Amino acid sequence: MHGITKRFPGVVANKDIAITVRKGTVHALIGENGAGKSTLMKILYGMQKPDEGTIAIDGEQVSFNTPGDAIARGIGMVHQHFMLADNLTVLENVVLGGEKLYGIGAKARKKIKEISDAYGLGVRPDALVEDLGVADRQRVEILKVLYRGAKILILDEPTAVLVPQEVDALFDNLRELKAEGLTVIFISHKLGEVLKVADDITVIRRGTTVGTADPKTATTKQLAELMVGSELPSPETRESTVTTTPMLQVEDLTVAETGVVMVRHETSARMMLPMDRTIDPSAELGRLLLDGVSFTIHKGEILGIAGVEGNGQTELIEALMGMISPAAGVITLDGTDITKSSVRKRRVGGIGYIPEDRHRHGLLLESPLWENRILGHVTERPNSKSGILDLKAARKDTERIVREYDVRTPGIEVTAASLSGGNQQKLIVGREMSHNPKFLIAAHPTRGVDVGAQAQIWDAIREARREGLAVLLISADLDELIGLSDTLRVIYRGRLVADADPATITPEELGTAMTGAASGHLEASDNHSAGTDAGTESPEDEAR
Amino acid sequence: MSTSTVSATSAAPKKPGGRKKLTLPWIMLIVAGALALVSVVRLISGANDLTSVGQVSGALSLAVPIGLAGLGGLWAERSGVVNIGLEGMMILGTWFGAWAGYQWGPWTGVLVGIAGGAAGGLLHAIITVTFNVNHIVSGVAINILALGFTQYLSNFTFAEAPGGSSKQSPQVEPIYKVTVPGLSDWMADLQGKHWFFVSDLAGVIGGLVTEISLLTIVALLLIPATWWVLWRTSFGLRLRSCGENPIAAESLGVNVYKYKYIAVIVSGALAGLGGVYLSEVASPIYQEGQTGGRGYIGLAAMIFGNWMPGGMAMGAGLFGFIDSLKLRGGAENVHAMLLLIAILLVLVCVWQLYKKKYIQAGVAAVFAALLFLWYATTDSVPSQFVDAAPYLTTLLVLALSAQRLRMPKADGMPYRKGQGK
Amino acid sequence: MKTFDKDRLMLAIAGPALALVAAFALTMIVLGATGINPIEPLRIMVENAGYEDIQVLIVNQAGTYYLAALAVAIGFRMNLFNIGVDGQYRLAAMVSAVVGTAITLPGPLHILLIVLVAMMTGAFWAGIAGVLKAKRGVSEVVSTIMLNAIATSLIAWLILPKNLGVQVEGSNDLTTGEIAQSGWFPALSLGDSGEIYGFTFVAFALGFVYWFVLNRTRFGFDLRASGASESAAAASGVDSKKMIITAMLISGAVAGLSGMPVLLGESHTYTLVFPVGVGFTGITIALLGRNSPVGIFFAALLMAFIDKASAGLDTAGYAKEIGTIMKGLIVIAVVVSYELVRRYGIRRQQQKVGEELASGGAIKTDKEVAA
Amino acid sequence: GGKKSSDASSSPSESGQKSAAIAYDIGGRGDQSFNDAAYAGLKKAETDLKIKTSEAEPTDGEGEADKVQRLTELARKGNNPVIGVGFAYAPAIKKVAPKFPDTTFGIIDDTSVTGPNIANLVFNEEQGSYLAGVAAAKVSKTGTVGFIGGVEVPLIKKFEAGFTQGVKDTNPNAKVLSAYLTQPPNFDGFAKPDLGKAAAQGQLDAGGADVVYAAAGLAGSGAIEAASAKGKWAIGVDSDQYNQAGLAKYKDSILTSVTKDVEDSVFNLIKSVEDGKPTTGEIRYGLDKDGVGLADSNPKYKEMADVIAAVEKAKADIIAKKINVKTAP
Ligand SMILES: Nc1ncnc2c1ncn2[C@@H]1O[C@H](COP(=O)(O)OP(=O)(O)OP(=O)(O)O)[C@@H](O)[C@H]1O
Ligand SMILES: Nc1ncnc2c1ncn2[C@@H]1O[C@H](COP(=O)(O)OP(=O)(O)OP(=O)(O)O)[C@@H](O)[C@H]1O
Ligand SMILES: [Mg+2]
Ligand SMILES: [Mg+2]
Repeated sequence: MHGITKRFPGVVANKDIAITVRKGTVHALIGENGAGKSTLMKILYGMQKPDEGTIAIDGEQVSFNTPGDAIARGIGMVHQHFMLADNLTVLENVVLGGEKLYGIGAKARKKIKEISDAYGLGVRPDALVEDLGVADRQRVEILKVLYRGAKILILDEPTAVLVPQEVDALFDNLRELKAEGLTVIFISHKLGEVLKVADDITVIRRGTTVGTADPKTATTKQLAELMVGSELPSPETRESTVTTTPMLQVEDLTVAETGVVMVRHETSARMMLPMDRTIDPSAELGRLLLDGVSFTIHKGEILGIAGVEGNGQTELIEALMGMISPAAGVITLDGTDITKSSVRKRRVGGIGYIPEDRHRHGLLLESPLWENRILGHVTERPNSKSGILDLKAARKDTERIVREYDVRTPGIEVTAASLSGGNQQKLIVGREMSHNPKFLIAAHPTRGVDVGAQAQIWDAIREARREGLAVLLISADLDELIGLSDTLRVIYRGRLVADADPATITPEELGTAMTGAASGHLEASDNHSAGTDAGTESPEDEAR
Repeated sequence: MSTSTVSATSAAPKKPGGRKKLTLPWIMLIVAGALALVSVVRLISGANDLTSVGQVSGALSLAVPIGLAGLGGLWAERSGVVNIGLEGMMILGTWFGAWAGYQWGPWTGVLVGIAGGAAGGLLHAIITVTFNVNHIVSGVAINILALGFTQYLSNFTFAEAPGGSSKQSPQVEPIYKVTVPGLSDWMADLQGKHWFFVSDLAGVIGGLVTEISLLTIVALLLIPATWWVLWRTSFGLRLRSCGENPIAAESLGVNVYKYKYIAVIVSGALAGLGGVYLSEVASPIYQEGQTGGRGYIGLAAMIFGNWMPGGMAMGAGLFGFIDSLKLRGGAENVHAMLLLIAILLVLVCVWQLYKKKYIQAGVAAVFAALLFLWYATTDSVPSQFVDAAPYLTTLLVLALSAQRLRMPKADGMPYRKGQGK
Repeated sequence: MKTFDKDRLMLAIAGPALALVAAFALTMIVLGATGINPIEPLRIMVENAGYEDIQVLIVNQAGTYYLAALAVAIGFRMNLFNIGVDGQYRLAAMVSAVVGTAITLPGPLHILLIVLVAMMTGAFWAGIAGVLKAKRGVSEVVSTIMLNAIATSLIAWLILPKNLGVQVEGSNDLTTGEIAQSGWFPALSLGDSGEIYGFTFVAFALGFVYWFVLNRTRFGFDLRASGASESAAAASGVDSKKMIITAMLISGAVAGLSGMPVLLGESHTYTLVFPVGVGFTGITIALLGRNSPVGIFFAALLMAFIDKASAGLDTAGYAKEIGTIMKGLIVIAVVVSYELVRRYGIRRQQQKVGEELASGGAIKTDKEVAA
Repeated sequence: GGKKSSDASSSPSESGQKSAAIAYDIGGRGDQSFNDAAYAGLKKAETDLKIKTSEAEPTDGEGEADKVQRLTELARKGNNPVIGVGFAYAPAIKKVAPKFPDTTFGIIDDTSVTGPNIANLVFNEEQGSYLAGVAAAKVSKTGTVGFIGGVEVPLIKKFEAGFTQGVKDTNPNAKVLSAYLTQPPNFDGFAKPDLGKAAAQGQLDAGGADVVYAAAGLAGSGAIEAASAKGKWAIGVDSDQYNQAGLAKYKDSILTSVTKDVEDSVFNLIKSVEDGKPTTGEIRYGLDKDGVGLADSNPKYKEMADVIAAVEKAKADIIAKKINVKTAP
């Protein structure tokens, strides 16, 4: 690709980019958020047309108008965000657009099985994508590309949602593909990974190529400097502020799958009947999304929950927020039982919430920033007084947040959608912190946020913790998790199966536990399952 | 808290929870059960018209226009475009069908009527797909426009034609009707015996083989055809993917605009065919206001049927059946329906009891008792309530049945090429 | 910031204005294509609207439309499509007329009673759809379509002389009897040109209430949040089921009011020829006015203008359907232009955000070094 | 008051020529029924009396105020008489008539509004329908006949009442099935022929009727079609439907039609005003004045001597007030 330039209204996403990828290699592309990596790849994939520049494949000049053209030239792309239709089966998602290859029936199913077996993807063709976990979805995405017999694979941040073991498995696959002569372009923010798998590295900054690196000699530090011109900030936090006053106590929290209710939960039997009428009641057994989860978070404590996505984190958050009602269990906040309280009551009662999916749960995308500042705190000052909104005060406070949290925006009247992800996140953090929460749920607080903003968000959390905030931290970024938490727990299939000391644990060990391979208390460099007391636990246990 | 063991059964990996595919034998069994229930009611109440040949064919001809509109809605919404303009497209169908029909014969009328509806669909596609305007606004506008446009045109066309007026077209030649010889009579005979179940089945079959218009057959075939095209061909897969996740479809080289356009135009064409059916088969003339909200009912039937052709057909069929019952000797037939609903409520009550939901069971029981009482103490239903029967039944069925509606995920969402993240 | 808003205002006005011109031009093309003088009908319409008696009709009709559109808009504001306004207001008008005839109270109290009954009836009828949606997941689109038809039957039954209705000797109409004078809403008389129903002013005042409740109260914020993003609203503490029911109840109550201008100001009774279809026009107007009280006001006036000004076209020898065609074209032209303006606005806004980011870039780097 | 819509255009009276006007009911001109009959009367006046005419149509969903404005405008422009077609105009005429004492206002199908310058043109539909009942009972072999009403309003119930009485008086054992297609204010029942067809089929095959009488406007054509397909009898309404071009295909099955002479009533009123002796008050068109009646264009009907005899006898009895026909079932 040569001299690629792409302008968006107000942004030059790519500016005269040049990149050469050798055949049969894994080529890594790195750069901070918004550097233009995805845009460049979308151009290569025909999803966007470059304003200037040329692309040559095998020395032959090409011009793609649609992804179809690119696919025809043997290019396949796994996108940063999943490109799957939830309500279609895996088979349908895979064959879509490539129906000419093997049809849409038995032949296609056979082919999918074949590829799946060859790379150990373990994909079930007739499952609905909706029912798949993230890792499975990732595999479907890869399968989509392989199915089309792509010769050039683009993987845009494929590892963001995977645990280390899954990453390793993916890398094995990549090496295998490489051995077969395929070319892979790989985008990641995780520099360690990049060094592990790449043959060549290109660094992009603000839309231009700023350099290349040799993975054999480069260090992550050098790469980071190339990327952002600064050191990698670290989430390390060592001075403990943990007190002995419990802020949040969760006992035996159990959540059943939506649409099903528990019949005899007191007997811990998992016999459940569907709420809706179906033909055969006994044929349908629901399952537990959270199973007897108990923990305590004290004032000034950050409890980190590690786990592969889809193991009950979402349900835990939603149950704590009151968005779903648990089948069993008691939640106590600062001495008050809030198990039956509404979401609003809980928020007023002092729960802050940084949601895992900011677009779905944190923002009104089409509303101005100041309305987003009111969201979730409409009953509280300065947003309203006795049922009437105080727009002036809300606006003024929004300006304060924008200032204090360094939200990059031309003003508070623009819609939330027009902010970049990082800035949206800063706004949410600022909002939640403005109401002096007693307890904060922070789900992936820095996901997809670039290094600068990351540090700010960490600082904000640490600051509040010092003042006695209790935090439940859920993150896929294990460094963040280990660095910030005072206590660590591992969630697996709806249960808290292990705990660990963040002072000694390594990401690799934690990753192992997340796959369910280990349980109990995790000792550093000794991850055999040490069966702990399953009965009542002491506060000591909680405070590690 | 940590547990030392992770029981293997603790949670199965993500499995399709709650949803169950209805297999063919199940569907057959449900249909047979429903028919048996109707049969029982017929025997008790003596309302023999409940499943007569005439009732079934009447139901069919009332259901077909609704079903065609619903099918039109299904095509559009499966591609992600909400089509509330079905009513307008139907109006275009009635008008153009009759206009061409009376001059050049019914089949030309069918084609021109379809084209008229398709033109409405095209307009909808331009507004919603190309200009990305809110789909409901566009649909409402098309309904207004189609009404005004056809009324306006009638002044220049039908008003001057012999036998026509500014509100009405001249007569259109009828479309050929077929009766399966032998079978039709045999079924009518069997039906006339008023036996349990057998006669009811004979009535249903008889209704399908007696005096059935070729256009009705076409309409009936369009339902499985739609299912086949949308669920069994790559064209259909692509079309549906546009309604589920157009950006994903785009990323695999699907030209989303093209499929949306095709779907919405087909949608208009189907609604247009529904219109032609009204102005050529249901009655041989165009008449202002003839569609009378059937486009909306079609939409409702589609939602009722969970955006699936079979379910939609059931919705339209239910509506046509009750509508026909009410028109053919309303007071008596609808009175018998009271009994049917009461029995259904008793079944609901038993089911809720089984599920230990005592409140729901109680409510169902009370309503069932009230209906029995009403049934027993009267021998007809006021004509006003008879009129409401199809609507009430639909509402009741929806309220009682499980709502596992699932509309296409990107239905009604704006889409622009190259905007995906 | 100030200029930003001014630009937005300019855009907001330019869009519909251009669209109206386009719609009129399109209408002229249709007329020309059918061999009709394309200017004359439009001229007659504009001329008609110049007369005071027609203006009175327009304003009164606009009041009715305004209420119906507000009712629809409340639903739209939280993504509920209340197609049932038509049934709700007819049932409300009928029931409140019956109560208003049966009970006579002194002046304002009588009116208040009638209005309250109308609101409650409308709310009840819409509430059925709300409860069905919240509790049973029944799509409100389907249930309100069904409820419209059921309302028709229910009214037809209730108005029978053996039930609540009255058939005046010699008349072929059925009525609910006449409400006593104390229940008539005072009107603004313009002498010979007719009178503007007093309730019309109430209607427009309600627009202000609508604006205030939606934009200045917690409840309104919750409602709008639910409409903008159900998931975000739920996470922010809105009980979505309760909100659905509440919104439907309020929408129905306002819908119930749409019959009041005519009932309290003109007919003083509900009859078989009570205006129908107002609810459907309300949908068009709400969409055209983009659910904003001011937008709806102008949209209601526009629709009322086309209705009343085109009514006389047939007397002048032109088809009055021209008005209907014009309505359809206006809706299309206006919404298309909204969209084009919106896209332009977004592009501009992004440009601004982009500039901001570009200028802030330098500082950003410094900070990162510091961190 | 400022400028009124009617002030502007030159009024016909100024130009010295006489003029009459009608304001239509919903449906307007072209409905091949009621409104068209009124129009025919107006046209007849235009040619026979050499006067100018005006017409105005209502808009869908309009209210009383619009009707008041319409009548006012027609009156102010100097039209005389101004005729409101349909009972819906009653409240409006009540308001407008006193303001124009020199103009005669006609209203069809209503006697509830009265005044010195109001002419109430009403019809004894029940009498015509009674005769239809007699004929139906006479030709029916099964002893079951059907009645189909378009919309269940009092006016159509008059048709039902007369028909039922006629049937029962002729054959006390006969059964009358009756059905209405829609309920007001849903007037689709006059516009959806397929509903008329379905209802007629129900009465013919399930109910065992062999004669159907449809008072359902255009939807009646569906009933006639159904009867024709089954080889049974249909009875038309309003005008002589045997001679209607649109129904030529089924004419053999149209036994007779109950006519309602709106055309003449309109013409007569215009003529009376023209002659300087405007009629006012209730002008009732019954069997006596041939304002309603039974058509006999179908040759097969004419051959049925006994039927005709029975009908003639009933007619004479009604005129002689020996039979009193009810107006509500
Ligand atoms: N469709 C679009 N319209 C407007 N601007 C866009 C669009 N897509 C991307 N951009 C802009 O282009 C720039 C580059 O975006 P891109 O997605 O390529 O970044 P990236 O390097 O992939 O970042 P990340 O690491 O967060 O994925 C961003 O600043 C973004 O503002
Ligand atoms: N579809 C789109 N239409 C318009 N603008 C877009 C679109 N996609 C992205 N943008 C613009 O791109 C910018 C940020 O895009 P994006 O969300 O990819 O940024 P990011 O920093 O990569 O965020 P994240 O970290 O969440 O990936 C925003 O300014 C937004 O205006
Ligand atoms: Mg990004
Ligand atoms: Mg990216």
